[in-house]
Amino acid sequence: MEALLDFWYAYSATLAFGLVNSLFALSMYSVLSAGILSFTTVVFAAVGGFAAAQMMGTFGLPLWLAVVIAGLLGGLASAIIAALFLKLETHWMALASLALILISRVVVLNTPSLTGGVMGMVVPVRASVLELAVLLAIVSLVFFRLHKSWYGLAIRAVREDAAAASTMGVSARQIQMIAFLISGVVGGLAGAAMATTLQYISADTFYLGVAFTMIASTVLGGSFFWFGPIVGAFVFTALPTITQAVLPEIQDIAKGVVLLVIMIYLPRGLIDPRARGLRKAARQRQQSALNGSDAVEARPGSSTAGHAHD
Amino acid sequence: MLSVSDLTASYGAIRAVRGISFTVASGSLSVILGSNGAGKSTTLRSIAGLHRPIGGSVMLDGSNIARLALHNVVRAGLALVPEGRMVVAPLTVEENLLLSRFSGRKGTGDTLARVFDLFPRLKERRTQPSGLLSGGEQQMLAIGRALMTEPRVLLLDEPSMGLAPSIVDVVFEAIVALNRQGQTILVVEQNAAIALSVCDYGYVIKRGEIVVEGTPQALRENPEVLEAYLG
Amino acid sequence: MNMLETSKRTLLSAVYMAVALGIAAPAHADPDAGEYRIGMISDDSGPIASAGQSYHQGADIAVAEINSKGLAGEGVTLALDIKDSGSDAARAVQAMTQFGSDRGILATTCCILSAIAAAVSPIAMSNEVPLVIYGATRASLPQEPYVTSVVALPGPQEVAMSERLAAELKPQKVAYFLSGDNDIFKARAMAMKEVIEKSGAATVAEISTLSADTDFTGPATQGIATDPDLIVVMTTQQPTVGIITALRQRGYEGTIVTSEVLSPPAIFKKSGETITGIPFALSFQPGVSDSEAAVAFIDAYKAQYNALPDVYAAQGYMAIQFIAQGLKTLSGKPTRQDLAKAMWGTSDIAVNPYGGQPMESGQARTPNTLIVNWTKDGEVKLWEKP
Amino acid sequence: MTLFLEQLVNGISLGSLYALFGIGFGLVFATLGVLNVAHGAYASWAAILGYFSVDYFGVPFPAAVAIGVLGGGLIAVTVDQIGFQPLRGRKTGMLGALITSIAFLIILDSLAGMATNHQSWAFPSSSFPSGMVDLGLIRIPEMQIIIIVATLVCGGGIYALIQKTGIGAAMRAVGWNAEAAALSGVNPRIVILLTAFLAGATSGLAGVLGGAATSNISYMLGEGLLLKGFAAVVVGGFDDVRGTVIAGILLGICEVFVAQYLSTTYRDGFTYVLLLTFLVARPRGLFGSRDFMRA
Repeated sequence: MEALLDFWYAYSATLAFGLVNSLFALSMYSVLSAGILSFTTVVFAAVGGFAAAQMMGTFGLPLWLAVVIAGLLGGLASAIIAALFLKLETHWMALASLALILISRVVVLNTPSLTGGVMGMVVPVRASVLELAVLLAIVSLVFFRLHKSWYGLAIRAVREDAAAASTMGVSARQIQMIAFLISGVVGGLAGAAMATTLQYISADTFYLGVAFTMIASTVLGGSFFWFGPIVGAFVFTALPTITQAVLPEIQDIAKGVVLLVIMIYLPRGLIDPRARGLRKAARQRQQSALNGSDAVEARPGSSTAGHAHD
Repeated sequence: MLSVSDLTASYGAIRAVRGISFTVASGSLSVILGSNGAGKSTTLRSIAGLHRPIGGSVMLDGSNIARLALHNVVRAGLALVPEGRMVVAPLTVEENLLLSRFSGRKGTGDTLARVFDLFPRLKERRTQPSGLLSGGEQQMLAIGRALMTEPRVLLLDEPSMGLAPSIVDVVFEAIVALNRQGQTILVVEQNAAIALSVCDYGYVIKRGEIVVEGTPQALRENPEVLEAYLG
Repeated sequence: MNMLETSKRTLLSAVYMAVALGIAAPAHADPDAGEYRIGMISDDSGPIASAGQSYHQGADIAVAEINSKGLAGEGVTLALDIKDSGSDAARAVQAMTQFGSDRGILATTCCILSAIAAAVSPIAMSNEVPLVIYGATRASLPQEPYVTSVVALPGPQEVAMSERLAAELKPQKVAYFLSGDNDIFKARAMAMKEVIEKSGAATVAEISTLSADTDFTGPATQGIATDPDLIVVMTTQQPTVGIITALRQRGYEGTIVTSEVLSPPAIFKKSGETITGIPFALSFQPGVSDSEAAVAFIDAYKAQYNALPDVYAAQGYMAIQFIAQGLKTLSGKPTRQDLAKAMWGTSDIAVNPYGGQPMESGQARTPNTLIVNWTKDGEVKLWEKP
Repeated sequence: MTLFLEQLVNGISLGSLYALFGIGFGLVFATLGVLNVAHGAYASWAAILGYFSVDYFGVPFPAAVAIGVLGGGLIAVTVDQIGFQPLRGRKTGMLGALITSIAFLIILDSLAGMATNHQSWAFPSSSFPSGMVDLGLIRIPEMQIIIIVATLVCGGGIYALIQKTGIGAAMRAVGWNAEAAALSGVNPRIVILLTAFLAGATSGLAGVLGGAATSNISYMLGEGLLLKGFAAVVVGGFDDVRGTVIAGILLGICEVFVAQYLSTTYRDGFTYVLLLTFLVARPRGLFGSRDFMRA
């Protein structure tokens, strides 16, 4: 029992970071599932993180209130950024979001009254693993409900083919705006969660490293279902801890190799709702082929199964 | 010259071509007819290396070119004018044509002159980015590009598609002219009337299989063909 | 024989007395024999790994010495449990949490970067595990009773050096290279500026650079253009070396003065000719420090790594010695709380290569100043006016 | 005046490194459609290989540069074949290759960190041209001249290669649509390998020359180049080498003067705001064409 408790304590930090990274990944997933590659989550998180730190540090607000405010401010930031970014073509949006991260770092460094500048900020409150888990559970519940809602259907349509979706009466722009807002709120929450887990934040906390981690987590876990990013975030967080225990020199390399292998052999990630559907469909086709029924003609140029998007 | 036997191809789990066999004689102009989705384009793409067949052989002058990569098929002497033309939009007309230097087949100044003779419009627009050409001009460029590789067999996929009738005539006149110069040609076409008016031999494909074949005369008189494609 | 040497002597004797007293007092108090684990969060990789590796190696030397000489008590051995943070705050926090909750870990030591030290300190406090900061130079990091720091806070050394330079060189025009994104180095430069200006020298340029910069041709050109007869370079390690190189390559021949970041042998190996003769101030330096403890440490380090220890290695060494000293005062099965109390109450680290290391409220106060420079042959000697 | 001119040359030289690095980065983005964040690692590795060949084998500086350039090119080809080739034809868009390039960034940087023991090294000043050239009014370090000339030669050469030669036409064709190019008998795989090599080699050249000029050879060398080179490519226009060169040099000049006359702390902010402005307001850059994006 004591050994179990020790184990829990030893890895509770990893668990906490897994929960925090899950929030980051879900924020990233929110826009990615609308067909947008954007790293602005990092900026939303910076807004939420520093805001939460100020709320608790300077104004002495309780944890949950600070977290809620962080989420709202993240959402506000996303509304502004989305208005600017949504008119950009996809490639440029991805690049612009990276540029925005670079800029926000400079801003953080040069506004010491808000962010502590180069010194960073110590956050006086620590969120427990349980509190983080509750936060993630609430956010997950929202994603779970969204997946089954009209919005979930619409967002899948937009991701597959924005033009086709618009003929169905779904405004791609509107859906992507909503996706950005969700991403902003979750990103703000993620920033607050990061601040209260690290208990110290600085310009480097919300920089390219976290951008790479969250996109890697999202794609690793699977970007076609909300549960994927959570799985990916936990795998990606736990991996260095595990490899450090086994072979400390290669912990980073192992991370890179896993990412590479997943991308090449499992490009849709670990959690892929369609993989199950496909296997089922394949069995049915085999069945019908045995029955000698006519195959449906396919036009050349239509995507093969491996290409199609959800 | 070109001999296809038992060619099978599929898209995903769907079998689009089911064991097709036929030959294209040297110097001939053959057509494959068929309705939308009959598998004729898949057949052509499988022969040309744009789509990988799952079975059968494609013999070009005695060597099997099935399963070669697209550029190697071109190097073996088989050039495709694909559906949708696929000209390289950012390149100028001339650059598109001269890309054939990488085919290992001559594509000399003579061939270029021949292409410009055949399609004077291309000569006029040689320095223009080909993305700015009209659909008909792009079709000419696509044919010119294929000719630049000095193919033993020229394959055309739906050359009439999406073109104004007057342009279709220009394109088919060029096809006939090329054939008269001794070029072996295989055309896949939905427009049976115009196809049968120019070819020496025809095949009709339905559900991935050849159902009728014969001279244009015989095909025109075939009641099934008459009803399905010429009616 | 200058003032400095004299004060060093005085200090040394004071330290020996303290050690003697320490041994004379409760002689029976040794902890139970056995192995005690100390968690070390290292910076073996990452942007400041060159310093990080020195701290780590110094700590290893201390463990070997403590174990062979029984410095932590009869039959008491220490073992280091290393987690590399790569100077990443998140990784350091994870490591600290793991150490804090691993009841086999009796004490921990961490951190070169002040920011990371600030991030892990609350975890040490809440987990009630002693944390000795070995590298971070921000003041006010120690927290009673768990967080202590053996870092010689910068300031006094530079002030002493500035006074001497101003007196001996009588510079007229002085240019300063500062760290735009490191407040500690900035403050150090400002302290020097105050002293130098007091001597009547004019400040002709204050040029700010960033820690991640690599191209210093612009700043160097700007600095040389003001025609200074003394240039103060007070930035983090990479920029310091880069600025000095750029200044020398552009033909600046006046005096440059900098900080202890120049002391690691690896820096001399990298850019030996360029940094020769440039004075810097510190508290420990092989070839200059000659106390018994310093010599023992230097010899052991040389035997182990075939290289001379730098001031960072000395601090890593001292962090472990500090823990061992605290441990030795306990008896029976020591708890983290007891150890923390013992360490917080320590007024002097007995085994130290500095020639004296008083502690005040968990913070090292290093009174000793050596003004040294690299010679052409790769040795560090006391600096003399050229 | 002397100060101004010297700072101008400093800026041009610094910007030349951004440009040289950006050429390959932009080439890979425009032709292969890959946003390759591992591009900086090629520069780091080239500098490290160059340094090792001087330190261990005592080769002369030009040979060290050649080794670095070759090494950068070969690493780029390896990364392309392992990381990007399997994704081609899968229509994963920009995302898939971005992820594998992140993977390679992690792997290559870690290996480079191990190889250099996580420390910064420098070519011994006797091993490379570290003197100054007196031009009368001003004196310029030899390395700056080498860097500027190398950038102009490489930029001009690659521009000519892409725009004026058959190989260049093949590269543009494969970049637009590999199948369309193959219809002319072009082997897309070879063209891709060539493009990747060229990109890695120019990145490597920037790495070795920059590493020598700044006396800083470390596994982190490429990171700074990557961010600034990225900015140069965007500002200049992705599909135009001339734009990259001009924009890179302009950025370098801006950085030096912003640092001197305003503040170092605003220097990077200035560059990145310029970058974002271009992305939002004029994504085709200063000189890029908007007519044809990658198919």
